[in-house]
Amino acid sequence: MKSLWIFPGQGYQHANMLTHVDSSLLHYVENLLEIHLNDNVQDYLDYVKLQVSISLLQVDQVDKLIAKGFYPQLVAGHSLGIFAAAYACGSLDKENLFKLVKLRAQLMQNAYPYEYGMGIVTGLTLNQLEFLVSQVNHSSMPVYVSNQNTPDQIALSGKLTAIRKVLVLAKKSGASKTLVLKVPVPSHSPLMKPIAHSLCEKLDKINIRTPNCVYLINSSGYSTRKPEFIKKDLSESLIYPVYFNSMISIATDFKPDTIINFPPGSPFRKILSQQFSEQHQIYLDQHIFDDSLFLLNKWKRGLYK
Amino acid sequence: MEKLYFKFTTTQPVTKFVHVGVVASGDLEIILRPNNHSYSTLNIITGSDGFKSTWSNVLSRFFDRYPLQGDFEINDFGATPGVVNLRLSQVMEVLKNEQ
Amino acid sequence: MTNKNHNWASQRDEKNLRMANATSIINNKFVRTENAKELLETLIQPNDRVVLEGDNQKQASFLSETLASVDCARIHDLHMIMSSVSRPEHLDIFENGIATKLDFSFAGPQSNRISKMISSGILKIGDIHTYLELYARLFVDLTPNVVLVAADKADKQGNLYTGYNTEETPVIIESAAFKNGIVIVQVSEIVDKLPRVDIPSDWVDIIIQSDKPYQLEPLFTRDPQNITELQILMGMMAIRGIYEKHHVQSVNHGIGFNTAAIELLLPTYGNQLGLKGKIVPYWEVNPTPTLIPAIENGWIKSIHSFGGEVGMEQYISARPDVFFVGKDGTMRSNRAYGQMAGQYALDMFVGSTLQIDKYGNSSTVTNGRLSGFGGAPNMGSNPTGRRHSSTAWQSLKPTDNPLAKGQKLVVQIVETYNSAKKPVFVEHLDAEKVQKEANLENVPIMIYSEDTTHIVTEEGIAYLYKTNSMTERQEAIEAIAGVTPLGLRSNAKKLNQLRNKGIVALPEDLKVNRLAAKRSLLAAKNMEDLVKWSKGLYNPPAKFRSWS
Amino acid sequence: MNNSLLELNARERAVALLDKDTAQELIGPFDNIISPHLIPQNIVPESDDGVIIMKGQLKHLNCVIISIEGSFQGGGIGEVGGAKIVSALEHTLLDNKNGEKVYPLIIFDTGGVRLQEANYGLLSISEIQNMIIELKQYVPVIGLIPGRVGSFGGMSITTALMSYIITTDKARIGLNGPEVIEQEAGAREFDSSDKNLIWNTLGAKQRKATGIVDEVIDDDVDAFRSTIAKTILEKKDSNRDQQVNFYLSLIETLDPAHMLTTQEYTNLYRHVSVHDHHLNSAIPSDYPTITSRGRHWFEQLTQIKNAHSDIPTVLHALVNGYEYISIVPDKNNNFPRVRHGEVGLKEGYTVANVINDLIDRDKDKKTKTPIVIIVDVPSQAYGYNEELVGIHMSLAASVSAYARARQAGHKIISFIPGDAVSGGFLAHGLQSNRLIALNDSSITIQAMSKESAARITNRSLQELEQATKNTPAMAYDIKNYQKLGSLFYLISNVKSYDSSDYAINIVKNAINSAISDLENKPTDLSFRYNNKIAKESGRVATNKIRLLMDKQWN
Repeated sequence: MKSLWIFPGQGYQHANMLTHVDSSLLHYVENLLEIHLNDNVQDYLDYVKLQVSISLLQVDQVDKLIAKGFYPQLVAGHSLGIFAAAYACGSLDKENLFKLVKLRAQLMQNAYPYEYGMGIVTGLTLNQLEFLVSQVNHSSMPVYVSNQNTPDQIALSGKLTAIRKVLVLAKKSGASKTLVLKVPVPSHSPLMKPIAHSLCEKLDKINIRTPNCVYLINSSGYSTRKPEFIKKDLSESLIYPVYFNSMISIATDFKPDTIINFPPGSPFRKILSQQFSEQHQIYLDQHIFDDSLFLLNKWKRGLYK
Repeated sequence: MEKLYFKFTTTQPVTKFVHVGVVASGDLEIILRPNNHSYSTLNIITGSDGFKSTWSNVLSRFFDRYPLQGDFEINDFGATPGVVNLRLSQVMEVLKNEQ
Repeated sequence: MTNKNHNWASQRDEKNLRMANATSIINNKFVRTENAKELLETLIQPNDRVVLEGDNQKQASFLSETLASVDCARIHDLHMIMSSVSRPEHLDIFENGIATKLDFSFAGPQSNRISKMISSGILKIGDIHTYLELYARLFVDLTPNVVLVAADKADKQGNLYTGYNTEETPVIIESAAFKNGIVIVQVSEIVDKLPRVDIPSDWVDIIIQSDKPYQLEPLFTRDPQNITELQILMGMMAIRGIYEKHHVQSVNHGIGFNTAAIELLLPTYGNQLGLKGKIVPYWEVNPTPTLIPAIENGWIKSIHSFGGEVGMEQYISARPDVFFVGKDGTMRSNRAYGQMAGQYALDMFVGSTLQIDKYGNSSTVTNGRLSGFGGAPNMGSNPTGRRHSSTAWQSLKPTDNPLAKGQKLVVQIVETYNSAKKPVFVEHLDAEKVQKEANLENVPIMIYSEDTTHIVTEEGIAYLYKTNSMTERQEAIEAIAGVTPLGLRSNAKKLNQLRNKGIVALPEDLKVNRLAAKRSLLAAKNMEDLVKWSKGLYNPPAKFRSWS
Repeated sequence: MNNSLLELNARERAVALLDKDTAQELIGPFDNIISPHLIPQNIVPESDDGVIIMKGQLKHLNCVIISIEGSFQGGGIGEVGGAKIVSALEHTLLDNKNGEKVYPLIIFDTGGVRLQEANYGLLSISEIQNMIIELKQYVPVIGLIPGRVGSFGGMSITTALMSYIITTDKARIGLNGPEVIEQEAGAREFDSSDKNLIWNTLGAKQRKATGIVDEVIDDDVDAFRSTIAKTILEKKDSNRDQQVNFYLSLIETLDPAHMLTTQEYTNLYRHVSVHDHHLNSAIPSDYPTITSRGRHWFEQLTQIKNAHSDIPTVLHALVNGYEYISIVPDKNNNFPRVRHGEVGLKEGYTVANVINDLIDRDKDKKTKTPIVIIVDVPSQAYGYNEELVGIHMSLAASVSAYARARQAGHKIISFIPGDAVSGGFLAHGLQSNRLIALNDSSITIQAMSKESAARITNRSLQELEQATKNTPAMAYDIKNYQKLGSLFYLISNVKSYDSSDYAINIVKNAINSAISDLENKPTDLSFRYNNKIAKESGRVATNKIRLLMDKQWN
């Protein structure tokens, strides 16, 4: 079995998502970070609790799969998901992972209290959108092209007024859908440089090990087996767009036969089903763990194609 | 989903009702009814948003070549311009066959 | 005044020295599976030119995985020569610092990653070739030090059986065996007696049994279930407006649903038109299952193939009148001869592409993906060295020049928009951008405008060979380019002028009824129909199952 | 292989089967009738709503072909398409009653209820089923399943009601799609990614081997035409909905804990020793069991304390002249998939058995015993063995029994104090001629669980809830359901678990008044679209289509 493990970021969290998380892991994290996780909607309005909970959920699933003898051949995280990805490939240990995630969340929470955020444009090409952004972007009106999840679905990051201007232009240029995301931070743009800087300082003190498998890099869309690139991605990915589209294209060249989608949610279902129509795919969020194991074991045995 | 409306000046009144196609994935249906105007109307419901100018181009090119006059209703479930053109041309062929 | 002591056999000595260093693990040509890595580390030297067999179907996967795992302190700066870059480890060889330079033909399955590796400088491209071109250079300026290839079986003497998928193994081995190169072969099985000898033991230096059979993909199988009405319409137009019109006798079909549709229309629409026995009895093509109905219906006299196709083995064995089959009953393929035939012996090439520019140049390189060429440019070009004549060839001869000769038909069939609703006809090919990004000397164009004689779209056929200026050629393309930016330059008046000159034909001009373009017209609508046509001899891979 | 029926679209299929130039479409694309429910949900409609009605001759026999378009919204049945089928069948019935032979054919290519109009879909399907059962007394009602979508969901139950089913080997038949079973019961129960498993279990060849379809033929128009003509002329009828004793005998020998291979099941099927079944009335017991809204009201209305039955999930009793019947949970049931009160293999056949016995007992009586169905069914059972054996046939047996009882003159009231979902509701509730419900927010009434609906329509649970909240066509609550006009009465001041004398009296009065309302009324299901709410708002499209069909039929 040659599997690609995909770790989404925030956006699909839901109350009670930690119900089946191993309780000793939960307590470990709560003690380590000195926070209490309630796993409810209220909690998830708080950046720190939200991001820590998502990472906790992903780490729990990674641990459980590895305990059953499943290892990734490729890992791909999206934004926050890169921390669990780095953990899954053996580059980042648990303690540092949670400390980093907490720090990242704190920094993000305090960076831009208002006026900033993200938007999404569907139906324009990158070139078209870059042109529109260049017409609006200005030191007082910062806006940047951000995450690229599919060839025709691209995010914007920056000041909300500037984003709205681009969205209007986009609609005029034939975009099929435009919307402002409910995210209060201009993630994955140069506006995040100060945060990246702090993360970088912290990561410099951490030993990032050589991964056991291929790591797909958020901030370049390329693949690597070198720890220095992973370290750079963990510290700097917030400054760059997530080139998820490219990560997935590169992943196809590695010819995985099984795609394991980690919780929460299934944000990339459409693009993944197009890209990997012939591979086995599983969304851990949709099955109880024993069912997931049943399927993975069946696919491993290769009982059918 | 998006609703579109177009009007084209046309010169060849049709006398028959015509229906072609299915609202299947990547396909569409066209319903053509005769009218007494000197133009054609098109009421389109399309599942793919943001393609108004493409529709306009497809229709202009079609009516430029085959100026059929009537009221068109189109229900589109994501057809490519090629498929749209095929179905429009099939309407033309149905009319031709019946002549 | 040659130096009396000049060593004219230095390459042979070098080879013997290397082989001598490995004697401890070689037992009369045979090396144990677990010693593969040590073997490569001993026989290959830094800066060697290494040919790794990886065509688009058969892969020397055991040897490529082994090569990617060698110690880069011992082996580095290799110059790899590969007709097809298909597997992840093909690029790992570069990423791991074992090789630096690459000459290749096709990289479709690795096109995303190879582009990134070129732009980040991990990999340097020598050149991108057509298959035949690359094979040719193996005998001129790219003679290899080591070749790594795959065969099905070896006997105890070291003779090889390559069976259905002989592909390019002979041509690669020959380039090394007679020029002091080392020939290393992975085999799936070692037997007492081979079904037949495809490559003599003499040409082979090392044989290693692989840990598992070489990888093989059903690359040319197209499920008829997925053929659309648009493809059927274009197929009908092509049959009437090209196959019939030019009396085409010999043909190569590219891979894809457009040509699969034509294959499945021959026994139905072709029969309706009374064309059986009159067109396309001769084929140079892989044994694609969609040809079965045409074969069974008596359309096809002969098929020679570049390689095999998973599931077709029994069927081919049972049809030796049509296919090239050895005395042992299994097919013999040969990529080099196939390409040669494709270039020189065919009336027509029919293929598809991803982009066509305003002049009629076409390319499959898009979106920063460097996929290379494969064999299409050989088959999709006019061989100026051709001298023999045929009706189709002559039918393209210009009438105004007494010394003029005929021309090969090179046909592109495309829909004006792809399924993602992006235009196929474009002002500039993406390939132009890729040329800059990858620092290539030439724009990676698959088929040049000057070679393209016909373009078929859902709107009609452009007979480009009839145009007498580039302006007219562009107008012809625009007339059938739908509502793409190019197509919008045309109008009804221009279209009719071109129709009157016979440069453009619409379905009605060809007497093709668009309403008849139905899936019902296909001789087989699904895989099960193909199995039935084959009288149960075709055995499709499990992933195609859609019946009970 | 050149005259495929499968490759044609629904309209072409109908035309192809009929003799040349005899086909005449009713309520076609030019009649300007599309579903009123799709555009508000941002879904592109089709001018025929995916159902084609075509009259004509097949080998000179007068036929009406009802052809479902599988590629439009998965062949799902909505209000308009449903009403087209029902009204066409009604006219066919009328013609046959008047001595004019018209043979109905249905071409199934459907996933069942159209989720965007789930509540209409469920009502329509029950109305279609009612017509088929009545029609079968006059002519064979033939079903064709060429394949691609196949026949699933509520429409699989409909296929089981047909006189005769003809398919190609590309057809699949099942109540619950594999994705839904996986969602509801887990991947170990049914792995929806396993193509071979799906074809081996639900594919036509296995279905033929185990009596679920009658003939598997080549995908060829002429083969279909001759097979159909033969079926009509020989008046073939498999009586698939009346094999209660056979299947109850079979199910008794089946180990529910063991997942049968297709071969094991085929062997089991071939070696059933059939014996008669009768279920005694429930009796009081000293052993309290888990309660449910269905059990609660059964016990309140019959006054049987801790009602016990030989089949623990089916309670029935004749009390004060009314036959009460309820399906209840049984937490230790050996069929794990019915432990929450779902309608499983045994439940459907047992209900059918009880009702068939009642029909038999009353057959010579002038006044037939009224039947009160107490509805609390969270769904049908989602299980692998269930699909292999053909749970849709069990549900069809129950549908058939209720419909035949009603058509024979039994007044049937459904009282809904609990959930009324999906196939469970079709089998146990929707064949009644009056529906009464409690106005209790705990009641879920729909065609599919929210989780499954979300997965099938590729939406998150929140998105689904948002979309369904204010759309009666697919709402999950009884208040919105009332807006369709299908309820006779919504009891407003009694809650699901009330047990006061006051509450019981209100319910009893409601039942009584529903029964007296049925005096000298049609024994069909017309009340649902003929009442005031239905005419004014709930079933406007239905009534429009009925009128149009009246105009166009002759």
